[in-house]
Amino acid sequence: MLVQILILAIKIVCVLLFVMGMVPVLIYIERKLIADFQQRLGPHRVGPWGVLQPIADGLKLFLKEDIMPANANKLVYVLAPIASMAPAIMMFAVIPFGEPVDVLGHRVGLWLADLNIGLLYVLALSSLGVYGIILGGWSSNSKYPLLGSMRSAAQMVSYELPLAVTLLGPLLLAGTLSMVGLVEWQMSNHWLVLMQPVAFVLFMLCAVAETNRAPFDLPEAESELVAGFHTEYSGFKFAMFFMAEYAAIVSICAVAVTVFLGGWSGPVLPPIMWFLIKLFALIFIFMWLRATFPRLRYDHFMQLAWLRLLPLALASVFLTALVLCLPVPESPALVAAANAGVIAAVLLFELLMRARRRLVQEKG
Amino acid sequence: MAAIPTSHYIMLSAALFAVGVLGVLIRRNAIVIFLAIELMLNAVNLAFVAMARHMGPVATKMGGATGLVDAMQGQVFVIFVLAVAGAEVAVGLAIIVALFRHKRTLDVDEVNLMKW
Amino acid sequence: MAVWLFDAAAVVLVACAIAAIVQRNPLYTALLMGVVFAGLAIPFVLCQAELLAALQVIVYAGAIVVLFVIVITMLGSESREALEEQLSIRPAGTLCALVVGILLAALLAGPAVWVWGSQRAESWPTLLSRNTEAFSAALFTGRYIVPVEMASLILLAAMVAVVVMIVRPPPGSNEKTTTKQ
Amino acid sequence: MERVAWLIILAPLAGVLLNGLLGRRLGKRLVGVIACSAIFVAFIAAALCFRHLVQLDADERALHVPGFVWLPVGALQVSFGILLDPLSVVMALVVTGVGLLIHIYSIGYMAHDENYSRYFTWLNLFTASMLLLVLADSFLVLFVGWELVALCSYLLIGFWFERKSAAAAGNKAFMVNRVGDVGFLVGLLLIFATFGTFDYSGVFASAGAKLQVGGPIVTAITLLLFIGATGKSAQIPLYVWLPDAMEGPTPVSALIHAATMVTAGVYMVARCSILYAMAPVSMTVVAYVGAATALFAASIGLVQNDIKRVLAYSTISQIGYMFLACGVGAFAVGIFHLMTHAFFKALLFLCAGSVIHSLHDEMDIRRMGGLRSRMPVTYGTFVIGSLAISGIIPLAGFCSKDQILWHALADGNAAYWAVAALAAGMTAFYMFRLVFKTFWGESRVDRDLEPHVHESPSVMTLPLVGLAILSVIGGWVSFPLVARGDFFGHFLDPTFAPALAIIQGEVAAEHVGLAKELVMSLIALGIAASGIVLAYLAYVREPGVAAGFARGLPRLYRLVLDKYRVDETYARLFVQPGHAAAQGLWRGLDVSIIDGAVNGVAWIVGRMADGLRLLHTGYVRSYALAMAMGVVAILLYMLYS
Repeated sequence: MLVQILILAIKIVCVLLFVMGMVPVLIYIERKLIADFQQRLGPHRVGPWGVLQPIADGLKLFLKEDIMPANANKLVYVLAPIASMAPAIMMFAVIPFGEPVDVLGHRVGLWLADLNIGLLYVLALSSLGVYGIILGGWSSNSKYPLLGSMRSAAQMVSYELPLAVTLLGPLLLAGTLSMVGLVEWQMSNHWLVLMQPVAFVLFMLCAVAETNRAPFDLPEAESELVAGFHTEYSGFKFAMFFMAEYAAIVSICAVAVTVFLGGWSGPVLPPIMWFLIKLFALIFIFMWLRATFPRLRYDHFMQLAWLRLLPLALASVFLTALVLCLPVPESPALVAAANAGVIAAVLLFELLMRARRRLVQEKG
Repeated sequence: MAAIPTSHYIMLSAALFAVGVLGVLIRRNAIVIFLAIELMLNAVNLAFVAMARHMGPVATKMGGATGLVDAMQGQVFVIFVLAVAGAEVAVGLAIIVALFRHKRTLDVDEVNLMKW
Repeated sequence: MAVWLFDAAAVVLVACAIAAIVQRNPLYTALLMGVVFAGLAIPFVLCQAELLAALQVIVYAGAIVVLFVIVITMLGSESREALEEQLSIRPAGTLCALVVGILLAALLAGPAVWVWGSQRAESWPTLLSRNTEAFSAALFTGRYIVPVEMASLILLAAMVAVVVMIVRPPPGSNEKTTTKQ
Repeated sequence: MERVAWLIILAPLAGVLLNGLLGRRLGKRLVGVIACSAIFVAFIAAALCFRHLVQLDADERALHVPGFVWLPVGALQVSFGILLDPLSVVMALVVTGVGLLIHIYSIGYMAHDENYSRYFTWLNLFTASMLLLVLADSFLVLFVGWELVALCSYLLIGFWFERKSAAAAGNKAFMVNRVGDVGFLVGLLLIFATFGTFDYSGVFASAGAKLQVGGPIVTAITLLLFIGATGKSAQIPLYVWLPDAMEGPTPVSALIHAATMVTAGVYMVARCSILYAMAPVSMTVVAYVGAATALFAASIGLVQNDIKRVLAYSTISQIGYMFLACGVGAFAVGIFHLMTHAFFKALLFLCAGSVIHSLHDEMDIRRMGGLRSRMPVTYGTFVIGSLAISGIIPLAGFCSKDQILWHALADGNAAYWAVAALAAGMTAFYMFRLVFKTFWGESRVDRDLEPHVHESPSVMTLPLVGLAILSVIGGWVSFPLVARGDFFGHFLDPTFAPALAIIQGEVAAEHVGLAKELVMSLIALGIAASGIVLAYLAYVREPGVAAGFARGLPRLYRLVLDKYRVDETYARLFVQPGHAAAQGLWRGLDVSIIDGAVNGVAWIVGRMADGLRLLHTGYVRSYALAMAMGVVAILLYMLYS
């Protein structure tokens, strides 16, 4: 009993350290990457190759004066960053980092908890993420933050749906909600990304939107509303928002790895290594997107959610279910084919729409 | 884990429900009233789940799929409550917004068009 | 142990609820209610309704209260004083309401004390131990199909209604409509 | 086999759906094709069923195609199925076959009508409902078909409802049928009360056990059913609607008279042959009514001047023949005559239609004549039809009518024979009166119409030819006087064997030799021929004679010309009193008491509302409080009681 609690405590500490430690690493990587994309040098003064840059930034933020807007709503203003930080971190409770190992006679799974509704837990938390932003924007009682928070509220609630729907396909196939169960299923079968390509792509898109990352970073679109919901924030609170964003990225990518990329499964290397490799690969994609795409216009952005992603996700789920209903033993090829069908159909539809629009224009 | 007496659930549910009623009765702000109603719904949900737990095992004793369904009845109803609550909130809030735009107030006492 | 946990949670929840309905600022009310709704997941988990617990958080805390918060902030941005209600309690009405509320609580909780007071409901048999499967089995095999469809229809109708009600003549307020769904 | 049988009914219905729902968009050509092909499919299906039945042995020539349980009401389980036995299949063949030709003909006849799709929709529905009536396996389903037929006849007779007379005629047909249906319905209920089921199988099987021959119940049942039959098949006293039905488009008249509607009564009687056989009284009634109608209608037909009305009265009298046949126990012969009559009556009507078509809706034979050369095909086929209906050997009419006469005599009642023969003579006379006045002599057509007179298009003439051929050879399936020539009768035997058994049981039909039969048929032929000759003399050789006759006996002539003033009598006896009564009820009962009560209630509610309204403070929370108090009250009640 005591040992159990001890192990649990250790685990918690490790996970927290991991999340906290990821943030500066990510900041550094991102800045370097963006620099490379833009053929700059990026940070290179502080420490060797500028490795210590994020530390310096952090110190700067912590030491800065913590400004509180005059007629802000104090309580909420303080609450907001915490509210946005908490879910991102809590999400790691169900992420399995590796397969169970033996520690002094106890079999220990490398995860905090294996809820049999792990996936729903993830969704629940990601749906709570929106609070921090709304409250932050509202409490600072200023124009741009409010607009930014409204936007992001709409955005997150909108992208919540396709995000959840895309998770249904894997769910149908694996038949379990538990994260560990998902990974084990994928180890005994195939990685779900093979059978649910569409779902995976959609999931990543929604993830980008959920984390307010470029090109979907409308809540903090500098060009339009200064810095969005955290315009008024500074110092430590701002740092928390900042960390929350990165923590969210890590957690959502971890979920993607677990659900679609077979979690820790992989040859040769130790499981945890595989997990990290996949995790960083996905994070790299995030940064790549940011470096590549311009920001969307707001209405296009909403249309993308409601008129493109959601129907697509639904179609993919529907086809998956259809294939499962077929009397044949479901084969990855078949399911994948079904999904490919979705893509084909959508592309066809798009082309048709284009053609029609052109026709209309020609008509005048 | 040691099962909790159903009475606890029922009492909690009752208390929350009463609070919700109070909220509806003493507040004038439409939004708050609406939230109080949601609270009542939740109290009912809690009672549903508790009773499902209370009755469920007995039902499953009868065994079979029907037994299973009976056992889950309580929880299934919660789903419906959730669904309807979702719809209700969407419409209700829309009404409130429309009302606010129309009258610039959320005070339900000023919305008395039904007065004889 | 579980009982203690439950009772603690119960006390907190009721406290939050009461706090919520005596708030002047509707935003606080909404947030406190959000806490209550999310907190209700604890009792749900304690009686092995994990699925419902998750849904409770997703739907209520994650969607409904968010809607409330959005609306409040939105209206607040339009005119903050209209939002705040000065609690001019009309003594008679309030007294009446209090009496009714307390009576209600007593009447509802009373039976619990003497009917189910001592007896402990045994936990689920193995069949139901895997809550999600059992739940979906109950929901989608036969008896509840039609109600489910009905519910979906209701939601659809609500969606349409909201869009119709909210979209303003100049269709600039796109996000409100989309959000409400 | 089962599926095919269902096709018989479903194909026309499909046509109804197609034309009814999107007829307007399809365009005339397509609509016509759809309607005709629907009937064609039904016809093919019926033919297949027929072939199937023929191959079976006599004793198992009754397939029951179970459908679905239609009305499960407690103990009562009304199933909806098809009964395939010789009778129903023959009827189905006649309906679909003749119906098909009429459909094709309609394409040409209605070509210029703007409500083309509506017309064909109802035509299909008409056929479908008749098929339902014929193929039904229980009285209730039969009744459904029965009512549907009445409805369609109403719709089609009043097809040109913008013409007041047409609308009136439609109403008349509908209401007169209602009168008959009352009897029919009561009969059905009586059957149900007696047998506890509506299924033929149940009823007929247990008929012998549950009823005794000649008993009051069976007599009542059969008579009540027969009332319905008189309504549907236009017999005395309910024949009055049929002549007016001429307001409808001519092909519709052809359909009503030949295939679909008026034959329903005969079919129903034949279907219930067992019950009738058990009720000698009813048989006698049927025979009497049949004979009387035959003579009566024929006599009216003698003097009418509207070509279609003459045909209408001839139909009435021919149906009379059929009932006479059934009345004397020769059900097979009755059905046989039904079939042959379907052929030549459809032919005659379509010919008349073609004449009317080319004369631009001219129906009065006094303004026709000399069309022989103008429309040869129509003329030729019309003559064939007339010969057939007059019963000239060897045409179809002869085969059936001669057998009817013979059985009438064989039944031992010479009066039947005399009446029938006389009617036959009259038939021959007025038919050829039509021929001569329409096609012979010099033209009396209006000058301005004169140049437009033309032969009809082939889409109309081809059906005429087809029907003409049928009217010639159609009867040979059961040629009288020829030993073992009665294929038709043998085919129908299994259906009527039980009934015949009962009849033979009571009256020992004295057997008469072939010689006597031969003599009798010769006499009948003579009468028919003399009718024709008379017509020739009166309208070709000495055109004055007829007119002089009319002038000689003005009163009688007027009386007959006015159809014995039956309509007027009915009007005075039933219609006016009914109208008066309705007026009284409306003024007295409806306005003062019923409306008064309703308005009073409304008024009281209004006053009360005025009072209660004050409870609405408009404060939502007060309502909520009231609700909460209610909840408390309920809880208190639930806990402390």
